[in-house]
Amino acid sequence: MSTAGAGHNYLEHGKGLMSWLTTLDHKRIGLMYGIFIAFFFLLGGIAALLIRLELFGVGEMFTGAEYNKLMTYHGAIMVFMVIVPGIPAILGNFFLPLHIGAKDVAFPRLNLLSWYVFMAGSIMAVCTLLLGGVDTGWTFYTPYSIGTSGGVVLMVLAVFILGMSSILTGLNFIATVHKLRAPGMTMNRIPLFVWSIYSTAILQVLATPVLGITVLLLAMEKVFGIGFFDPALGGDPILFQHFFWFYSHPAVYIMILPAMGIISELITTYSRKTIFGYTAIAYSSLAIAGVSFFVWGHHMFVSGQSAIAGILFSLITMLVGVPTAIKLFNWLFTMYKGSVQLQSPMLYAIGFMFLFTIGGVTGIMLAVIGLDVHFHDTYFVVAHFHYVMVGGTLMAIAGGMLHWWPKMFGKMFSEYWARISYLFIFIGFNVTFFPQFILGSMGMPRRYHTYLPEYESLNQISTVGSWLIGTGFLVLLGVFIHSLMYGKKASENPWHSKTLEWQTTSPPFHENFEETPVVTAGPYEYR
Amino acid sequence: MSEHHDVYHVTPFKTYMVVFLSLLVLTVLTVWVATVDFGAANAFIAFGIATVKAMLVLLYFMHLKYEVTTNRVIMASGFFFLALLFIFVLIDIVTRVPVESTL
Amino acid sequence: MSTGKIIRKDGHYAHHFESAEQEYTSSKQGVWLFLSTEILMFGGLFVAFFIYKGMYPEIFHKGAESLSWVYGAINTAVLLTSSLTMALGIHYIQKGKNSAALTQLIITVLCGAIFMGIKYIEYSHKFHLGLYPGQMFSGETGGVENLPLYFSFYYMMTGLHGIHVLLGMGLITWVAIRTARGDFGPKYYTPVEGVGLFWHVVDLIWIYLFPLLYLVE
Amino acid sequence: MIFHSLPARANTFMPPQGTEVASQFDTLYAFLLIASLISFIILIGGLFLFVMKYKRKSIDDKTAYITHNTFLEFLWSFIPFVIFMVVAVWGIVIYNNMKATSEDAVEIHVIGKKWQWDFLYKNGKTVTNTTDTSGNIVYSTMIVPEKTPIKLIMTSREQSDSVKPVIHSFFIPAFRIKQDVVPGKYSSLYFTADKKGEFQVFCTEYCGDAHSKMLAKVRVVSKEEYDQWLIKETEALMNLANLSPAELGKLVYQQNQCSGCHTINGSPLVGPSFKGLLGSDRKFADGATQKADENYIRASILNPNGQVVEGFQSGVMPVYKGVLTDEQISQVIEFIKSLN
Repeated sequence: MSTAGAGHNYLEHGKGLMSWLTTLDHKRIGLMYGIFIAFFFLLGGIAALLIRLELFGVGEMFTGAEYNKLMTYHGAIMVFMVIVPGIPAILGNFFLPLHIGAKDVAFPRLNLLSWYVFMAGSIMAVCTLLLGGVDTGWTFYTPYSIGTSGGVVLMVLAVFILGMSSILTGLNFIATVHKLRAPGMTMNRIPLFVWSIYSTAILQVLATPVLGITVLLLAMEKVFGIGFFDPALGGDPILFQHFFWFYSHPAVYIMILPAMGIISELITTYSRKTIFGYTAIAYSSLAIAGVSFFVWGHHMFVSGQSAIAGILFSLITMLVGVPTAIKLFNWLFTMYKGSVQLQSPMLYAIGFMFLFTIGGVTGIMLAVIGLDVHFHDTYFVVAHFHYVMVGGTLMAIAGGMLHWWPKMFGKMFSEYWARISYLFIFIGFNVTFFPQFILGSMGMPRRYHTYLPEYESLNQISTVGSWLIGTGFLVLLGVFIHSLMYGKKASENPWHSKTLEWQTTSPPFHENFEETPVVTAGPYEYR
Repeated sequence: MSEHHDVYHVTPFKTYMVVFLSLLVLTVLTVWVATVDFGAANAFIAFGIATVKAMLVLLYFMHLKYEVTTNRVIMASGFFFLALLFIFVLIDIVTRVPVESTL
Repeated sequence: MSTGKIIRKDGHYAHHFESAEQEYTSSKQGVWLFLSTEILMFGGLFVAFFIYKGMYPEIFHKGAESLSWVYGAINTAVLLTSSLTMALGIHYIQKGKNSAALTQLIITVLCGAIFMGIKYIEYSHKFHLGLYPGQMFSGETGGVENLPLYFSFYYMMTGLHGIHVLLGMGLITWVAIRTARGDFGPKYYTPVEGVGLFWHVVDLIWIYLFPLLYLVE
Repeated sequence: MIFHSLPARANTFMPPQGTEVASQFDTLYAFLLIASLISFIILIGGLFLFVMKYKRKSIDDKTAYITHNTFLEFLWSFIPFVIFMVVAVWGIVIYNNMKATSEDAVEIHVIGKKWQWDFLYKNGKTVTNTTDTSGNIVYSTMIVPEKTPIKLIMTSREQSDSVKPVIHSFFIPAFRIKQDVVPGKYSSLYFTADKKGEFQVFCTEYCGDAHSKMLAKVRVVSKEEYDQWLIKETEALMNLANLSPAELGKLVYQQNQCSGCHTINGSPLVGPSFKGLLGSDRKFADGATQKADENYIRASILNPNGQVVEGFQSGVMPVYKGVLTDEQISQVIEFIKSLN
């Protein structure tokens, strides 16, 4: 369908560094995010491996203070700089306009500004290492974060700036979905990935400002001692937790919703079958986004929050489980009577469903207030959120990157090594984090750098598992680099998928489509 | 795709002046109300008048009255989630049972 | 960068939009989204204000006594006028009378300056009495425990609002310069309207700040 | 068979059940484990089944065009909803049992401070970390009568105001209960220990460098044993009241690791001996000399590395400013005086 020569795609549209640093093309901005988010993921991953090394035995490789800095940077980098911006900034930026048949996002210059704001925030956050390093945990709970030194103010302002970038991206995506859909593409014909990015954008716009004010108040608390969250000056540290989690629970849905969007795309493509229950999945994304603002108190069952508020939050949290169950079963029934091909992206999608189910059911256990009193702040919680974050979002990022790699770079990747990376990651993940459920039920608390001898054997298994995950992600990195250098030329639609991005060349034109496509039917028309 | 009624809406000069004067009157009213002691209701009355003034600014000065519903929903959701945060934090603080030391 | 140089006055639009109208409505929606984030950010402060006012009413009564509501009332009137002149500014541009619009915009910026001037007087008066926020408080607490918490709220809320007034003044000056240069016309005035909406929200926040902080009897 | 063996096996990994609430907890946990296993088998079993059954044979396989099935979708949204609500309400019942207290509960005060737990009893007895002879820490142990409702009244407080108190969290895995200990306010925790034994206590809210060493123990003893212990402690406190300052100083000397470095028989160890210290002339490393009067000893305790006597290493003795109260320091001086 596309006739133009190869010299016209977005990679060759401009030459030299300046053409990248001043690009307004959503695809290039997506790649620029990708490079740095991958680098920060590497940084966070190294911190994770060091943490697991420390926890290999009862002995102390790092002092308490050093371990606390490691655990803080692992948390802060992974949350604020990898997994919250991750899918929306890379795959969302790249494929949202392509999926709805638009030439670019609604505000291209704002999109570039978001990237620069993201880079400023990330560099500031990493520079706090020079000021002695932050040791407050990624949650910055007061009054500990007020008393400690080591660049907390700089880190907190970095989080504010990263929040600005998140708001601007969310704002951009909402306007794009509302205003730039191709003719004929009504709201119930947009792909489910766009629905998930849209719900995520709503969360980004409505939740991040409260984090902004909270983090600003914490900075003022440390600099001028304003006393909002400092019990010595009449403040209430539990109010900080309310404000913090009012953002941070929607933030965990900012992390998982785009991943669910990718899984919908993968399962339909590799089962060659239309999605089962399009409306149910689309509206469950919105439902999760909506309910996520009512549930933050389940992080504070034992923090001094009143019993009645705790019970209320526990009941409402159960509502979030329902749309998640709908999605999982709808994906399952998408495969029914399909033609399933276990391509590596599909392996990651199946890995997602496997691990996210475990993450989901353990989430229900933690939502029950009676159980959370025991499990709170133990390794049960650590295992739960790693199952949904690494098992969920990171598996989806890996699957999504592999699925869209031929479209992004016009080059195929080695299927064999991609499957090897999957095996390492999937097995390594279970070996690392399943024992932590048991450690948690045995009562081992979080953020401990030494522990009682009875926890040693399970921790050793967990550390070995972390090496497997590390290898798996390095193999995946190798697959991508090898593909860039030696990958075979990819066709327009190697996976025979039906969504719009596969109708244009790979890599796509600078302006995405030869002429704006007219949409006459739904996104997954595998008849 | 977008409705073609008055996208580029121009509000007449007179409407602006009427709205402006009523805003000033309401400000004077707020100040006067503060001097009269209605007890606890003072705070709510002050907040009520401020909301009326805010609605005036929103509807007329910011043309929300002539806007598409999407923009109205966007603005309303800002206030809605704010109220949500306030209500749930209030539920927690009001139902806390203080514990006293008996030493 | 790429779209700057085209003269937008006669209804030309950016390449990735279908029509000037679509670009206008998209930009409007973008501004409204940003405004709701501003509401949410300031709202966080207001929620903390109401929570602590409920917990420590005596602190807020004692603290409010040190504020003169006269300054507050004048500032409210000033900001309301600036909102009017901002709206009129857009009104005139829609009618194509750029010079009238320019004067309105300049009045708006002046009102903003007056507002900041009055704030400066209030702040220096308080600093003179030692009424600093939180730990730095060195005034007399008049027997009310944790009184500095009130001033933490006062400085946080009016300070953040003041920063937004300065931001608004900067934006309006930039838009005034472009109006003077003749960039806008009845068919293209999106930046003016966007900045105007931002300014109205800044005024909106002061409308709530004034009674809550100043008029607590 | 499954329904009995699984909870039993699952419970083997759980800490011992120290209270009635703990066994209720384990029942609900076992139920949820089984429910999760079943839903996991349905979902992932179905997944493997479909993957095997509908393996792609050729690229242009004909696949069924099924868009949705309202009944099925209702099924797997309503059934999970019902299970979640049942489990939530069941959890709330257990939560209320955890919060249940009674008027005649034994009240014990718990003070969380940067990196240890102190327990204060009604009769004024304070249990805190001590160091045994070989110098490693013996964690404070809260003695508690069995089968009696206990109410812990907890706060986070630091001894000296130069250290900023932070949030800790008192967690007894064997009783399945936990409660944050917040500075500036009191929080409470209730339990009734069923069986005797010693149970581990953790701090589970991140509180700094030695967060992982902020441990304690709860020892559940029979009622009689508890009463005797309480009487013995009250008497000790009584005669402690009429102990002379020198004897009190001896107790401070033993409980704060002074004995580890300073002997009382005249022969120096890591630090100079206390015997004959008061009134002697001290020659410092930099050649200056000073008579060891009371102010010298007080200064050396508060800031030991200010002036170090010749032949001894500086930087070894910990700073006691903020650890010992002034009263304790004057008791130690009395004790040193009594050695001459």
